Amino acid sequence: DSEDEAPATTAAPATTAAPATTAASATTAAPTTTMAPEDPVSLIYVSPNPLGVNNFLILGEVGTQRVAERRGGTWKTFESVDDSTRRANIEAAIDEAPDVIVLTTFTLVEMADEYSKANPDQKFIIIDACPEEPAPNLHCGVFREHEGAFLLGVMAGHLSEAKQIGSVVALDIPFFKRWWQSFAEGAQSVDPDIENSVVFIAGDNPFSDPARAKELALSLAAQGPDHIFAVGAGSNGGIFEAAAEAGFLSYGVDVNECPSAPGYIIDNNLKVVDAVVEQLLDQVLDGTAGPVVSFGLSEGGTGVMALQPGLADSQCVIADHPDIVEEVRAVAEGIIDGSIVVNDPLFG
Amino acid sequence: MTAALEFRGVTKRFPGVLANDAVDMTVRAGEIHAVVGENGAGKTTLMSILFGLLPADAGHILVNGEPARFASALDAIRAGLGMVHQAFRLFPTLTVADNVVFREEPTRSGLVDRSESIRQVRNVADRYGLAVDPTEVVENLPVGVLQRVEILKALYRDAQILILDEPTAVLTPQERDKLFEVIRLLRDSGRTILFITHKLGEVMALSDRVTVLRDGRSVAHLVTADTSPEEIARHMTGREVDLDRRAPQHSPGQAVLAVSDLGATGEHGRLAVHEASLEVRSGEIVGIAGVAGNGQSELIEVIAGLRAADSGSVHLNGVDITHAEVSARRSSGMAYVPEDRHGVGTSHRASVWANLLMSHQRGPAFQRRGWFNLRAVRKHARSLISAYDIRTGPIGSPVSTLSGGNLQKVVVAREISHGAPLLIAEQPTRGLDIAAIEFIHSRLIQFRNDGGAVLMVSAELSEILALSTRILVMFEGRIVVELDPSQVTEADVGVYMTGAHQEHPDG
Amino acid sequence: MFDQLFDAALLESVVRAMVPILLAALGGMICERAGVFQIAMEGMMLAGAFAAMAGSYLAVSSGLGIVFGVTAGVLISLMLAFGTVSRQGDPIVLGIALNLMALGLTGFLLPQIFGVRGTFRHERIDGLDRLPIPGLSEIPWIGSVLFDQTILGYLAFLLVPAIWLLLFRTPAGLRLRGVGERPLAAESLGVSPTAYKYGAVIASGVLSGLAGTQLALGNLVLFAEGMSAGRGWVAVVAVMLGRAHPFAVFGASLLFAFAEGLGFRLQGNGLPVQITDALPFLVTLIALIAARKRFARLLDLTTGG
Amino acid sequence: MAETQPIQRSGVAARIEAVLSHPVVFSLVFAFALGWVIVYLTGNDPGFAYREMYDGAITGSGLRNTLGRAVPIVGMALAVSVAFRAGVINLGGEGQMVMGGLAGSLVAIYTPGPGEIVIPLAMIVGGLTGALWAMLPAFGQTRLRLPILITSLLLNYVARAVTGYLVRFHFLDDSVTLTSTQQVPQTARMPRLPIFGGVSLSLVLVILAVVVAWVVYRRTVAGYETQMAGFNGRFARYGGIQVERQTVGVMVVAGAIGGVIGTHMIIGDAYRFIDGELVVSGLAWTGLLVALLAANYPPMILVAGLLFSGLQIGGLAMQRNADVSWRLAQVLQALVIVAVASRLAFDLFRRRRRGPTSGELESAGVGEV
Ligand SMILES: Nc1ncnc2c1ncn2[C@@H]1O[C@H](COP(=O)(O)OP(=O)(O)OP(=O)(O)O)[C@@H](O)[C@H]1O
Ligand SMILES: Nc1ncnc2c1ncn2[C@@H]1O[C@H](COP(=O)(O)OP(=O)(O)OP(=O)(O)O)[C@@H](O)[C@H]1O
Ligand SMILES: [Mg+2]
Ligand SMILES: [Mg+2]
Repeated sequence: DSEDEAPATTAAPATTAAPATTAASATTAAPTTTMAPEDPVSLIYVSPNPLGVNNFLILGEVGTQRVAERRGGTWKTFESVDDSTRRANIEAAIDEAPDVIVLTTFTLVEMADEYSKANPDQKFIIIDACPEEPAPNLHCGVFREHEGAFLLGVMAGHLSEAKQIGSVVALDIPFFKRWWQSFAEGAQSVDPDIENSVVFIAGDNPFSDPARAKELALSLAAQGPDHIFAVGAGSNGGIFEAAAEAGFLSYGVDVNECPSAPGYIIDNNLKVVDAVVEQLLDQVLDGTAGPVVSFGLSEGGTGVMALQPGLADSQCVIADHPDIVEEVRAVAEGIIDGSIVVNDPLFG
Repeated sequence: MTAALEFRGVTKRFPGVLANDAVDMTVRAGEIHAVVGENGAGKTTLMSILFGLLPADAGHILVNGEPARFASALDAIRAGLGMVHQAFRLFPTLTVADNVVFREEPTRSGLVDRSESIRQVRNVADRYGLAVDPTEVVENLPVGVLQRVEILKALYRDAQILILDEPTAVLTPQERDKLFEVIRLLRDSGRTILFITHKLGEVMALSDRVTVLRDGRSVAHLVTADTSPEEIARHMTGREVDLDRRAPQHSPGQAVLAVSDLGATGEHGRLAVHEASLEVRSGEIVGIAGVAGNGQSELIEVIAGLRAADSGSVHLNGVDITHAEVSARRSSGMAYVPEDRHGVGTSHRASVWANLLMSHQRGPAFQRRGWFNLRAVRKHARSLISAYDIRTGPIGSPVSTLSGGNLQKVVVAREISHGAPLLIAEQPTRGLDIAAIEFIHSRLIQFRNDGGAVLMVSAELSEILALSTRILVMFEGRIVVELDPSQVTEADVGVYMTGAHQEHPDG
Repeated sequence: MFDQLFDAALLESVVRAMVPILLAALGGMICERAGVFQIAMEGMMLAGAFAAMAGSYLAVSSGLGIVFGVTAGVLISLMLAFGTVSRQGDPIVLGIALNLMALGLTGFLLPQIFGVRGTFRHERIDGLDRLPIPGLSEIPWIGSVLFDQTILGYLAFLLVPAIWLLLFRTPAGLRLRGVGERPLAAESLGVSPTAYKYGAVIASGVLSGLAGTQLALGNLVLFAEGMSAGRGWVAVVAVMLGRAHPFAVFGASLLFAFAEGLGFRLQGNGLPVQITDALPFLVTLIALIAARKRFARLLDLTTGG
Repeated sequence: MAETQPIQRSGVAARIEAVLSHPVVFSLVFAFALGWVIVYLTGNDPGFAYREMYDGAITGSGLRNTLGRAVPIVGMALAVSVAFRAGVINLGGEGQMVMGGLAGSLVAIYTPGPGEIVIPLAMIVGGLTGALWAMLPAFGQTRLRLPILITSLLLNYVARAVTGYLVRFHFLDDSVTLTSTQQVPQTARMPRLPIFGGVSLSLVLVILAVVVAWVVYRRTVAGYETQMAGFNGRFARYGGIQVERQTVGVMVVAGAIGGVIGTHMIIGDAYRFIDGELVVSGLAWTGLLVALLAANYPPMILVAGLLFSGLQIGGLAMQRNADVSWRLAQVLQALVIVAVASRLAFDLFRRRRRGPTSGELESAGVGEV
């Protein structure tokens, strides 16, 4: 599915689609084995922002598209820019009455709640967040991003020589604490004396202002941290450029971003959105979905490259540190079996 | 003698106006040739065509016998023409030297050679007795000097044919005489002078021959020595004109305006008005004379509330209005015809009625609690239009379609119709033609006769002498003397205007 | 805490932030001197950034990127020149509209040409190389701050004295200033205000195009929608604050960039982002108040009074 | 000021020519034609794209969304035009909207009581806050001689920071993942009307505001005085109009409208004040373009506001169904203004220059007074 968009899109989604799917299919073998052609489906994917600002949003489209193609149906993507265009797009989607409307990110959660209750016959999926009492026709897929971030923190805890780490984060919103706070907790689980700092990109377009992100990262690095977590979605490019220039090490999000600055990115906090969307869609279409499905390390919905089979080709720095990979694997198993509890900064 | 310039059938049409209608005119080499005509007769248009600033629709111009069609001012300059425009065309923040050498700069290795420009400008100035310091910044210079800079510009480019568009409008009699000397000197050095004016006295004093334009047509070609002011005026207007009138005087009453020890700052923080004191009583016209830039405008602006007073006081009908808002001044009885009718006195984008309403808009006749009585507003506009014979289209059309004289009538009508005890009239007839001047003068006199007090500022000494009950002369921000118009001549006033009295304390 | 605040890295960041602002502001200044009120730098910069990226991507050459960036800036400047100079349109209205047009057009072309929305990065996009000057760039502090720039960075610095010389010492500069001050006077001496105003606006198109190029190929190697992010407006303020004098405009650009860099630094020291974000704008406002005496021309232009 | 047609032509041709001679009509045609070329050059079918845009704006939920989005666009256009008309270049609509929006929504969230009281109270507080915020640049101009054009723009960034700070550190709803206030309670939400599938009551209010503006402009001393000041400030000052005070006055009104619109955006649309959300839509800028297109003429503000709203909503449909980016709508809007401001006119293409007043953007208001 990646050939047709070859030179146009960034390399990232195309290269990471493969390991991401493998990660997911490893744990969710059951639903994806039903390969027999089913009834043609119609799907509409509504994103709250232009897809290009965020790999996460692209993966949502990839998952939707995959289901439609596999089941021989149609799919559309409606990209929004602001509150009223989000409404307009969701309403237009409802007008078309597809089998399922897929909504992504916390930005749309309240509209998901509102429109699912107003249109009980229309099935919805919301990825990334869930209203308190979802309607029966709304199915949520949420992630435990803090688990992956914690693992990255463990890596930083071992690798940081300055004993100072930091994060460059798109926005000062509670949601992103799951990245930067859990990252710090992971590092401090290795060495409680590690200092942490965080800066926010903010500005006119926090998710796609690489220039600001780069300056912030350089500024942060000049103050001591030698490991910096890039939680800026479309702004991350600037942070990786800064890493290459200033010589600090960084961590990416959502997909394997290592190829965009080989040697300067240690690992990534993966969110296997495409596989999760695919899995949830299949469940909804088959009528087997529950109201909320949470995806974390144990479900393969989040993770780090260090745990992926494709690690060797990932161009991630962590591949050069097999000892730490072992360490991370052990922590991951602890998290999965419950012997290690990672706080959820959002609700913890 | 060959003709230096020949106009043959030059025609120029603007939307709705035939500005030049097959104009013929011949200017001989080495003569001073006057071009006269009323406002809008087409003088400036004709000169603009000659100078390459406007294309002609038809006809052609010969320069020294050769057909010449200039696409730009540059072509004209290269052909030996020089023009001093009605409104000066100088760069205020540049030095005299930079103004003069502009576009013909002496350079050294690609950069402007400043010392060389100063040297060359000084040379030319000395040769024709034009006293100017090339290093001065233009915005600091008085008007008389600016004119010399304009002439220098033409001479620096070695102009053989010099066009002067209303050059004396802003000069004192003494400065005017000095200019005339320069012009004669230039003629004697073999140059041809084309001289545009409204003032018949100047035509008689200076020119060798005259061309009269009326409504865009050249209606008369006269030899100055063989004609009279009356004849020229008759050609200009197409009717008989009485040129010599003095308003009968009237006995003044109570003081309406009292200004004492007023001080004010002008542009660039310069002290513009010093300890000025004056009084205007009902039933009199007080005329203020002075060379432009000696504080008259600032004095009026302070009285009108458009500039802050630094010291002293202004009383109107006994009320202290020194620091009052404009609206408060107006409601205590002040009307004001400003100098700049285009920029201050009217709004060209607004309609005729909106212009006629300004400063009346809060009057009880036109509004109640902020809501207009539109019928009353329109009626007021129509009555002023007919009373002042304002030539205009519908009252909703923008005033940008009015001619200069009609525009001034709008301002005067609006201000007089206040029935305010005090009328300030600044340059009430500048640039207007004889008919319009006559009309406005008669209105001012009638206003005075009805018991109004008028404070008038004018650069036109004849106007000051003709209308004033008393004359005040301003020099360098001070009121230096009060004169009785029946006792003095224009030349006497001019002496005070140049500050010459300071050497003769007895006046 | 403050020992970590000022160091060479901060100054490097300040200079990086300053270069695009300075380039655009120098263009705006030339326009101001020629009597054209120029507030379209934001749009010209954005279009320049997009075109530079596109050119560099298509040709895999940063040199062609520069050419494309400049061309885009010039195309928009031609629209501005036509509207304001030839058609005597309102420069404020045109400036605002052209800024929004550039925002829309780059946002439109990005998905239509490159198939992505938001941000486009690709290894084919050839960035502008840093050109450290041997020897000089090794000097502690100023070496890395001043002598390790892209070609456009050096150009920006050199243009400050060069434009000063051009404006105040050459015949062309004299004529340009004359045109700006009294177009009629210039015209009557055979200097075409139209030509000079076009020249000035096109020059600002070139410079803003370069500013955008520096953003997309110098400071970063990518294009993001709306990536000019208000820098063109900052350039407008810099022209005003510097009263259209090259060295003062340089100072104003530096001030803003410094406040921004300092803001990033203070955020790392724990100040909330909401406060550090407002810092450059607050500093600019304070500088405007401090230098408020003579903005008369702009005030006249914008109040009709 | 109608042009006289020199030659009588056949009825239809003459009629088309007459319509095209109107500068606004011509500019619209010009912009759409250029848009057609752009779409064509990027490999799409312009006819299909435009049809989708048209359908999307007025069919199905599109009509309601067009009407809904027109509320802030028309409102912000009115706010801009109140100031522009008086010669005050207020680019601070965004800041005024955001400040008012936060204040209004906080009232709606935290004031107990019935909607009949809370909603008007929220609007009033929102309006007052916007007005206060607008007074900063106004006094900056009248007291310190700092152009409003610049200060109001810079203050937009400050307003974002201030509201962001307040929400983040004082009014954060920590049950959601965004930097956001609590939700506006059901009772304090702007009611919807049972027409066009449920448009907000605010639409009626905004139309009312436009009508009020029109009447004030035409019938009152204030309307006259503001327009005179906009035409020629020196003339107004000379005529006794207190231009400084008036500058503050129109900024207060503009800011108040902006604040009310900001409040509507929260209590009538988003139901939460989310940091940055009011800004991303660029509604204040769209409103500005509308005011320019309408030359500050209120009925035209309504028409142009609906047109631009329709362009944006329709643009979205075009993007959904024709795969042509909705940004085209933004390009079209800007192109119309560029064309109007450049006085592009039909005559230009017949190589005959018009008089200087024809097609003049600002002059559309002249006939009014
Ligand atoms: N650019 C123009 N567009 C339209 N009409 C014009 C233009 N310039 C001049 N006119 C008109 O052409 C006519 C001639 O104007 P011109 O300025 O040549 O007269 P003038 O004799 O110089 O008058 P004045 O004594 O007032 O200087 C006037 O009716 C004027 O209204
Ligand atoms: N650019 C122009 N376009 C159209 N009409 C013009 C233009 N310039 C001048 N006019 C016309 O010129 C006439 C006024 O000019 P006129 O020369 O009579 O005024 P004036 O009294 O000489 O003014 P001033 O005192 O400023 O010289 C009006 O009819 C006006 O319509
Ligand atoms: Mg004239
Ligand atoms: Mg004339």
